[in-house]
Amino acid sequence: MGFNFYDFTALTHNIHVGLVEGFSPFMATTLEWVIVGTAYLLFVALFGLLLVYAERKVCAAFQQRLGPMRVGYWGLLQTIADFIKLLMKELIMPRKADRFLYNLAPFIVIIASFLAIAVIPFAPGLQSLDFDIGLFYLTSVSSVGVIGILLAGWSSNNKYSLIGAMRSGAQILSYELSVSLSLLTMIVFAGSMQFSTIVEGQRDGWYLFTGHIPSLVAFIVFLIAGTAETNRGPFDLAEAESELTAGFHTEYSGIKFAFFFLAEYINLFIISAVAATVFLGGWMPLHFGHLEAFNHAMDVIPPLVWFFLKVFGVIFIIMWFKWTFPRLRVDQILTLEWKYLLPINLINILLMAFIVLTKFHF
Amino acid sequence: MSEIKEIMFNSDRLATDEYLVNMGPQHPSTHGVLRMLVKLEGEKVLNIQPHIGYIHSGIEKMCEAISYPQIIHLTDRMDYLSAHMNNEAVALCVENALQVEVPERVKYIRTIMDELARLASHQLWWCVMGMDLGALTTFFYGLRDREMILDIFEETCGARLTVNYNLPGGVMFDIHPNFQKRVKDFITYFRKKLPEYDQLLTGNVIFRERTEGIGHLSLADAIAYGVTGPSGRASGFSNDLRKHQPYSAYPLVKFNEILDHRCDTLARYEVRMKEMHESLSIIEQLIDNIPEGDYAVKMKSVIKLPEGEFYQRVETARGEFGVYIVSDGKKNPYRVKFRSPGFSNLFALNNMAKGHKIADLVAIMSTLDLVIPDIDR
Amino acid sequence: MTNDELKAYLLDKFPSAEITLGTQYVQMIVASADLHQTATLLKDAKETSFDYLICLSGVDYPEYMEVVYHLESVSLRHVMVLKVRTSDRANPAIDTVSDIWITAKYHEREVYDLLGVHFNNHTDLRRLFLEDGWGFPLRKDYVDEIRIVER
Amino acid sequence: MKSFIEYIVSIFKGLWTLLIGMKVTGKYFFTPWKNVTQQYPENREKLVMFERFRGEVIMLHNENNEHSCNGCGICEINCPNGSIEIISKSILTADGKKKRIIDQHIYHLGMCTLCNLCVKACPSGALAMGQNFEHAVWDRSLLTKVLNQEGSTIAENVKEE
Repeated sequence: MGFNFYDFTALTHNIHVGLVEGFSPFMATTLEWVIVGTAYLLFVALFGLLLVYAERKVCAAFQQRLGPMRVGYWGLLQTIADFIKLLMKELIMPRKADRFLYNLAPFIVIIASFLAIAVIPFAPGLQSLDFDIGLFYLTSVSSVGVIGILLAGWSSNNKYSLIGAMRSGAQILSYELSVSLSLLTMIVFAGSMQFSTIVEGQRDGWYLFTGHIPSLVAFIVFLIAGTAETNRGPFDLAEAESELTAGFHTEYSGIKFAFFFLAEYINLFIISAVAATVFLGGWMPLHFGHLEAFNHAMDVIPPLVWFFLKVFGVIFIIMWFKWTFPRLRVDQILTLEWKYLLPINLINILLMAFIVLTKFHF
Repeated sequence: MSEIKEIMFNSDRLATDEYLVNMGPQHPSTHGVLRMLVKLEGEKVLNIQPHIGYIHSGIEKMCEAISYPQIIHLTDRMDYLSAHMNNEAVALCVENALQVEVPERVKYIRTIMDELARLASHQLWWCVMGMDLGALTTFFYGLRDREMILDIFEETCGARLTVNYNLPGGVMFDIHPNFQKRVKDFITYFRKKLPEYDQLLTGNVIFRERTEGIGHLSLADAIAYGVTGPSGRASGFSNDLRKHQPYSAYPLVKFNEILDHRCDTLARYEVRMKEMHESLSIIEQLIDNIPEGDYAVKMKSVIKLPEGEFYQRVETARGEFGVYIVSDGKKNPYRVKFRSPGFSNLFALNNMAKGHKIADLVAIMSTLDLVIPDIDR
Repeated sequence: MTNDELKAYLLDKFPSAEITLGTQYVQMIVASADLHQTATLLKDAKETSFDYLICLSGVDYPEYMEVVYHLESVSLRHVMVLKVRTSDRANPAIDTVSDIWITAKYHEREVYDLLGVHFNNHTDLRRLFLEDGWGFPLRKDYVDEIRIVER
Repeated sequence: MKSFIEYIVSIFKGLWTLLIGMKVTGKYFFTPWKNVTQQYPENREKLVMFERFRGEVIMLHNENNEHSCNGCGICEINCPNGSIEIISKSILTADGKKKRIIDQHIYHLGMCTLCNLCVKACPSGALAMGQNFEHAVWDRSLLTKVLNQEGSTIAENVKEE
């Protein structure tokens, strides 16, 4: 069972074969589920903590501060300490809250994020679900989270929570459109909804560069809409601190709050990963048409590193948005979507179709 | 429960779609313990009833038991962001009552300190305004620059916020030898930073969308509600006491009263931004010309005001601050009343925010620049 | 108008009022029955046009309760002090001016809260800072053995 | 058509203002050596307060453990909050006369507003403002201090009451 850092196909294949040969088909499938589930759980927990730490450091740097410095070297253990604190906190529930829905809501939110993460291709062979409607599946699954938010806001029996949830509902429903349409533009270009095909298609150049203006426009629109989808500033109306104290999760504490918190960062990762995969070539190294030497040099860097470099790049841009801009108002968010992003997107798709038909692309 | 009844009987009954939300006393954007009972329909604000008194400290009652120099340090704690102007109001009131002429040097020092305090206050307002609108980074940039002014205060007055620098007849200490250099350094530094403020917030398309045409306060309403200071001047209400009833060294300097006739949140924002430039130019005119002399006139150890009533108005960062002293000839005042700018400004909120969204209510409240201890006293 | 002109004008217009020239401002004391009418005239007359109520304060004197109005004209830039006294110290009541200057609505609530002066025709006369049943702390005969420490 | 052009222009203008804003924050992000954070407990050694900084009221003592407070009580009168109490005692001087001197100069830091009026009023310059600002204690009673040190005496050259 050789370990290849450049291609995980063999590794995952060997594990699969080993399981099938050693156990009954039922047991093999179950074990595989357990392994994959544990891997994702670990990844999400660790990456979530890392992202929280990164956000605090990035935010601090934008604001000329140092950020957490006390726990561990340069505050590296700060988020872990915070997480332990959250685990130990008392779970408080408003007296007249809807018990069942109140407890259910955080799980819906976090499960939706988990489902979406399944289709993300981290590296060759490191992808648990690779089927022909990958992008379609992702957009549909990621919008399940809004149900959790709506439930959380409604069941808390708090008006601030309710306003936050309603804002979030309106916002995510509208921006879902833009996310899907900008991805649709790229589907038209790539000719497939399967992630592996999309990544493979960028072997000679990322779609952001090969798709002319329409893919650039789609990328910008996707960044804006994606930021809105994750409820992050400047679109953080659902939890607008200065208006609604904490929005839909005002009444949550302890580990349930941690779920919302974690889900927000996983969603941030998913949006960035999709942006990286569809527009920036996923794990594919940076290649330029015929510069063979350059392409080979780029191939030395493992795909997993490429993937995370791109993801962090996109995450950084989204954080940059958050720490620079004032928040939009609820009606302006809808105006931005329906009056600006939607028409731009529709025109963009037409342009893209035209480009694909005339074979004008590189 | 009584609160709900009150709303039911005082305004129209709640319709089916309407609901009440308590904003405060613990709310991030009320900047203190102010409670507003907001009647909403969806996101639309229908009616606002401010409830104050959570930090009412009875300063007026306390003043009746202490002597005039001691009153000054209590005024620090009202509008803590314009502490120096409040101090000066009491000091001027006592000096006028006793017909004491303070040295020129004191007038210069007081005026420079006034403008520094105004700058510091406006800086804090700017960063909080950004924060209320969701741009958290502005908060740190504003505080970073405000630190320089607070250092100037600390070096000369000994305290950063509650300076207590004025005494009847002068100031507590002479200016520190480093004072002029520090102030000049600050002016050159801050002149460079102000364009950055504009780039970050003023020009930003989201910011302009959020503020333009929001929170209209007509000139007639501004006068009727007594909305003074930058908030009133943005409605065209010319009320700058530095111009109309000049005190200290204000008659000696050239500056413009910033007026705006657009009456909205953006106007109130821009008036304050322009006032920062004016303040810088006022300090620049004075800082090199501070005359030599005493920093205080010798007053009696026990100051007794003649029998009568005395009123002194000064312009603080928030508007008109008035001190009304009734004296019966003893060393303690018979009655002291402070006319605080925030008190009058707050109650115009309902008029301004009606019909706008919750987010606008936060923005409007931010441009009124309320300091709650100033309202409650 | 200068203070002297203002005084002359007021003497002419309000012969029944007690008008003096203080150290700073012209001061006019009116009977509590005339207050509302006088205030309306002061605001509406072109010569005076006192449209800005700077400050409204209550003062508790040994024999009477006084409410002091500091008025300014925004267009003419003169300031005067209007005073009204009521000899009933236990249950003082005077007319409201909140229909003339809106800001008086809240200043009057403050005076009511702290001094117990009742303002007739006020639309919303509730306590502003304190709880119901607190007493009127700015009155000179107010006692509070717990919170006030005499030195 | 005109409104359409305006629409397009507004998009680009809006994006441009957003980019300008990002330029400002980006500038600070990429110049991290300009950070303004001070690591407080670590920099305690280097931390020097301004000489006029008002941290607490102290009584000045010289190297012979002498102070110049004659217990006149002017600071007590001038204090707006009653945070100074002066307890004096009678002693017999060398030439057999009875004399009142200060026993304890009690200072309630918890009530003090650091207004500097006592220091300003002191006729013999016995009081001053100290620069210590770390006053946190677990027990409130520790905030009540006796300013004249144990066994200290009044300096020779101080004017008698």
